[in-house]
Amino acid sequence: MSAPTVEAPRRVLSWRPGPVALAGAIAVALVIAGELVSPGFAGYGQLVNLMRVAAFLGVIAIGQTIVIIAGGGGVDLSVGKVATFAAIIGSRVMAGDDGDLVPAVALALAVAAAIGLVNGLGVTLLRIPPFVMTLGMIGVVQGLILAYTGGQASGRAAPALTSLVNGRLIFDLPGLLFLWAALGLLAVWLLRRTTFGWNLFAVGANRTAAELSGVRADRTLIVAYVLSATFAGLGGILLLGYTESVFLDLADQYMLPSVAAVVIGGTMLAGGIGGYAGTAVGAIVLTVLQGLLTTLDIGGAGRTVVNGVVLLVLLSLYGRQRRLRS
Amino acid sequence: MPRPSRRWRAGAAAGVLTLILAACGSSDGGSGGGGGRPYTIGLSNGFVGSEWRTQMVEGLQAAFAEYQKQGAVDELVVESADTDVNGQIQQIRNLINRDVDAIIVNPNSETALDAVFREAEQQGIQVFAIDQAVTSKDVTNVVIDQAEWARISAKWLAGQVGEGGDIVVVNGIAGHPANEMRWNAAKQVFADAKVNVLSVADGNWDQATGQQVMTNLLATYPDVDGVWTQDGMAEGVFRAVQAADRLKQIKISGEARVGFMRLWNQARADGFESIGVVNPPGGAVSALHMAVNALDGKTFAGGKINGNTVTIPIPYTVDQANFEQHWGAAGGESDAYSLDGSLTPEQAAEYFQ
Amino acid sequence: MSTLLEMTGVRKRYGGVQALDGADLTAVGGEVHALLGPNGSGKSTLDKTLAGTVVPDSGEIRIDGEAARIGGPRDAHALGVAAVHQQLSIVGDLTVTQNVVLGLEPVRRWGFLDHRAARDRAAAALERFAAAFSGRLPLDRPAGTLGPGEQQIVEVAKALAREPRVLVLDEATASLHKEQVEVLFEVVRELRAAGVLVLFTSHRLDEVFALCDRATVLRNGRTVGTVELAATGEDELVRLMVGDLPHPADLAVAPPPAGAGAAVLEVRGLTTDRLRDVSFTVRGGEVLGLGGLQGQGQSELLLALFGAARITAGEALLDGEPLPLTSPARAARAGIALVPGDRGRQGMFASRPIQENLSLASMHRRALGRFALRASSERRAARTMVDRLQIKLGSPADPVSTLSGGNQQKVVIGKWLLDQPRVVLLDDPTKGVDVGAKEEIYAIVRALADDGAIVVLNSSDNRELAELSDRVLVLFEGAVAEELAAAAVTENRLVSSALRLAPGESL
Amino acid sequence: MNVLREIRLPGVQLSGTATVAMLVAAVVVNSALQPNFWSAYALTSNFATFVPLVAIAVGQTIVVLSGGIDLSLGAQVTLSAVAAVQLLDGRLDRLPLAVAAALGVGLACGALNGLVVALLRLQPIVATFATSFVFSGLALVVLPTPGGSVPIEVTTVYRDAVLGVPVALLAILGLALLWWVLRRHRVLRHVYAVGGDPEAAYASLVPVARTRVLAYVLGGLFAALAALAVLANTGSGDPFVGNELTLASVAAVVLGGTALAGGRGGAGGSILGAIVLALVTNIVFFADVPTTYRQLVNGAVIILALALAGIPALQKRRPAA
Repeated sequence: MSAPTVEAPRRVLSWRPGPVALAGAIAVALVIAGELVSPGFAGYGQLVNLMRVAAFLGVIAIGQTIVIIAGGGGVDLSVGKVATFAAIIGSRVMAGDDGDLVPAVALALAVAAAIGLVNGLGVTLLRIPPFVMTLGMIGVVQGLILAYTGGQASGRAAPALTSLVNGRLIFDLPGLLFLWAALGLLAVWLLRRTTFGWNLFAVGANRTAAELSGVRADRTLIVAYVLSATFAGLGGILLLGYTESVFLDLADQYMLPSVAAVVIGGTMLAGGIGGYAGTAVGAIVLTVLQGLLTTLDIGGAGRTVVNGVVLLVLLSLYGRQRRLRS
Repeated sequence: MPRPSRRWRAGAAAGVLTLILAACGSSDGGSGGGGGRPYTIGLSNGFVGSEWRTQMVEGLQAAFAEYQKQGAVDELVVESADTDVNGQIQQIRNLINRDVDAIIVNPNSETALDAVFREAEQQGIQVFAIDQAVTSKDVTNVVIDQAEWARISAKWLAGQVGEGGDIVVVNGIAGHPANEMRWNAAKQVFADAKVNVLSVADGNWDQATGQQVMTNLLATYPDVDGVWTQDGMAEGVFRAVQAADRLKQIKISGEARVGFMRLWNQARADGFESIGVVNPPGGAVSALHMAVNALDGKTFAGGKINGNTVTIPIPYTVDQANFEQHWGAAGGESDAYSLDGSLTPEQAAEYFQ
Repeated sequence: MSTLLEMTGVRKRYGGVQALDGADLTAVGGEVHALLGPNGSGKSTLDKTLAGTVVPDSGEIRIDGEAARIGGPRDAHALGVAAVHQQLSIVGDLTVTQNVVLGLEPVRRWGFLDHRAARDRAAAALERFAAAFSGRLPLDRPAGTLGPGEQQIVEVAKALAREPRVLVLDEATASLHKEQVEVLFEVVRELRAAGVLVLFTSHRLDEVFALCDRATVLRNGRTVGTVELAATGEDELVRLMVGDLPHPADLAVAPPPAGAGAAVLEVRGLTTDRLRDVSFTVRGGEVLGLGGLQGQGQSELLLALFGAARITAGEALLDGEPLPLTSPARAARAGIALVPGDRGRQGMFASRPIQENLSLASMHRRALGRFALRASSERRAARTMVDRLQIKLGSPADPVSTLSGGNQQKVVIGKWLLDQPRVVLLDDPTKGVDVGAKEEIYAIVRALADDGAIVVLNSSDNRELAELSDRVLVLFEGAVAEELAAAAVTENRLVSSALRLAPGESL
Repeated sequence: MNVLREIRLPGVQLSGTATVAMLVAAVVVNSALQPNFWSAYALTSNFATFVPLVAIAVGQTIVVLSGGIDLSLGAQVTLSAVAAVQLLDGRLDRLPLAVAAALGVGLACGALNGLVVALLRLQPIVATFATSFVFSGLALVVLPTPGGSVPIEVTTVYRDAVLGVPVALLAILGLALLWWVLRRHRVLRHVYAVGGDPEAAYASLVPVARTRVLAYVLGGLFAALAALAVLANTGSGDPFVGNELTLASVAAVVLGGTALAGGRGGAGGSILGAIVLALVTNIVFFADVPTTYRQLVNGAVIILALALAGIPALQKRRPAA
């Protein structure tokens, strides 16, 4: 009788950087490149500023990470519009008054969550592909925005919100960064230390096996879309604190960058692999890249091309699919 | 589902459509305008993601109501949605199909609507382009002089920073015609005044982007003397400069919107100065006056029209001297409100013979 | 006759599993050569290396004495190899004709398809199997709408349309009716007469003896011998396949359970689209085996009990209480556990850590408010299972895909043990598991029953059924054909039920 | 049938009947609301507007059928259009040159996408999002500001009718014909196979990577055709002209009954889907829906159409306890 082929799993001897470390290294490299091209780019103040700009993308991409981890072609294209809508609602309800801050944020997040619920129901019960469901939702939310505002956003951020976001706390860091850190920790905790998070990874890694392990996959997916919209809404509120006043397409441009941040951070679009730490670094990478491109005086056209090429390079580092042949 | 039957259905649908079309093809085309009073006016607006546009539409509706009372017009058909050039072509075609007499259009492209404008012209419909001039000869442009608009604030800024001063620029969208027109004019002003333009970045006419871009620029060029920006982004630029605590050192060309003026008002105590050149949403109203006159059969007076472009004056400029007065009048409006101005019907009539 | 195909020292490793560990095979043209071995012995992997869908780590393949490099299906095709794998290469949305000519479509100028030639070719390929189809040849139907047997025939016809010199048939009869099998055999005999080498893999020994000339036997990825079937007895062949394991008769079979006081699972008239009126009763402490040829509804029965199949009639009662058969989640909450048959697709989360795989089914029990997990208690729970099941691993944080097949299966089982289920449904739990791990899994199953759980076990391995079961239900076409009581459960009895008797004959 | 099918995730797919029914409904409602819907001008102008979206939807269909998605198609339209218009410079005799340039640009863009997705194996959604930056940036390089002109003959012919049939409708029929021809080519057969089951296709000797590349190249080809339609429709160049067509093309593909998972569907449905999308915009206009609610109605209609497709999936679910 031959010896059993059981053996201890091979330990990986050669250390290969994980996606988070790699993305972090890229961010550092970009900062160094920026400093070389235009001195001052790597200054403390500027780094803080870049982080602050990255925070909005970072918060909106929390939800995107959750939805993408859930797999099944999961993606939420409506995050930008939902963020805009939340900011518009928040701004109108708080109307520059600290007293109305809490109800305003609560209402804005509730509306965002409701939009996420509709996305989730469409994706699970009606089996509409997430890409199209959330794409259609963009139009609906834009319509809701116009119907709600009549085309004229009103109100203003409450001073408390503005000082929370912009106010300098320790080390001259704006409050926004502490909020982002807190939300990021919340996201990491949610993904790694809750039954929801583990169910989410299970559904994303193998939906059939998840169902056969007693996971309620549909429910998990619906919650994922609700969370996605809620974090998007939160991102919109923070952006409101930053800009103080809103306008009708405030956060729209975060739609595809949020997906890119997730992918650059090493989360697979196929689902089941990834995490928020990578996304956060991905958001920083994208923001530093934008900052670098802004300071490079190469004109709008050149900037756009360089942006695309660098994105491709970043994606090819970790965003690759498996081979057909084994 | 077996494939042949699906193909059959698709083929059948296409076939039926073709048949119907062939049958109806011989009937006469849309009648278009040409009738007398009351007139039907169409508005085509291809972008709604901005309050400026909303103000434009609402202002037009209010002015239209006045004409309605006089019995000069009967219906205002509004096509206003976020769309691209192709969508705006469809908007205008829909308006043509509604038999309007004149179309007021805020065009999404300087050139790409030429063909559909010709269609309108062939149907006897008069077209007036506002906000952004178009190249088509079938259209009457009723616009402010964007170059002049840019020059006013550029000259102010050049005066503030002085010869040899260093500035950065936050522009709108590269390649956008209004952006190019404004920037080319401003660039000339700065060159003539020997002001150094250190860097030009795009803020997409978006307040948040403008704020982020300015933040990045400040990191690289912390010692600039001034920043020139276009409308829609001044608030963001201001906040970026404020966050860097350099309001006292850096001069900002502003805008005539309540949001920016509120910031300006707050900073005035610290000696902050700025300028806001009005880019009036009321251009649509001016165009409406022109349209009614034109539909009445009048023609433009000599010297009032250059080619096919009627330049309406920039209503006014908010500066340090008259700030109190304008702030007092507009301060109660929402942040997104743009200071406005339009020709009166009487002023508009003077453009005609 | 000269050697047509020679494979020597073929090795292939998937992650932690050494699927092939120096396999050899020599065969000549004009023979039907059986490739035999227990589950997980590497037969399919060897077939795939020949077809180019798996590239071996090392080893040599010679065809007509010439070294052949098979880097992909196109290379295999150029060498005259065509294969029918267990996993069909049928694209369900294409028609039968389109599938038969897929990849080698007849074209006219500039690559435009020649529909008539394609149809003719497909018709010619299927014509030989005409008797296997009910009614006309379904040339224009989407292949996905055919029954499994007909799809299988289309797959074989597709391989034949490639006019191979070497034809690989891997479990090509698994989903065929008796008549269809006869048709296929007739075609294979014609091919043999025409000098084609047919490599035939099947679990049905009667088919092997009826069709094949020689057989090469694999065990644990290694060739243990090649025999002339005409000169080999069945017992001898079985011994070659399973090795010198202790004979089941030598093993003490667990005594029938006490019964009184233990939990009772009662299934009454359970019917789905694959099950017909299945009824039985099992008690705690008892292992109920499901036997018969594979694919007769055993897996469906387990899935149905777990709420993963649509029940059209019937019910199941646990201690007199009706079980919710509507969703796996509800079934799990009611104390039922399923170790599914297809570990990779249904049982585990290959990319996720071992820790999560183990925790998943039971973590809500340990979580605060069923929500917040404590790392320490999850780690402790996983540790318990790792120790109890002797799972050999590096770190619980490694992806489960780094484990060997047997340890992966232990993780899948351990996931449920942590949930302390009252009913454990096991679907072929030792498929693709090496011998040592197999014994360990047997011990786990026995321990479960000893602790009073109800165990329902489906296995494609009759020795396993004989060794573990107190009773065996032999299923045929979704219905219970025979119930073998404890005393009658021997491998021989099972083999005669499942292997020797042709489908359709009464037992 | 595998029992587990029921708990696997099927891709929603509208049936051909549903698409045709939507088209009929849209036409009926539109002609009821728009008195002169059937007039020659309305028909020609409507069809003239449809062509660009129809063309890009056909291209998107091919990419989706192969199991991918191309978010850069709109940018490809823009780049092809500006390249062609720069060469045209208002001169009719340069038309063949410009058409060749547009097609060349489209094919090159498609080839780049194919390379990135099939050979580098990047995930199509983000990879084509990245290449869209490259293409739209290049468009700005080619044509920094709107300009260039298309010979008046081209725009006139485009909005003319031959024997009462609008030229634009003929263009749509031409696109349908082109699709019909492609369907009869080996490459499209392989596209279906690769999108339906890449592993089975690979085992069946289909050159999977090459087929994927070709699918993107064909997508680029149709983007170039869309660019030509845009030029004929607009009469000039604009460096932003095609960008918003991308997402609409995906919606048209799904409305047309092609599964986003790949392998199932066809461009015939997408053509109808594109027309339905455009007609919905018209309906909302002629129904006098207040401006502020139009986009809401528009988005809701699309989601409702997809939801209707999903209702069979809802019914097929296991009955509740």
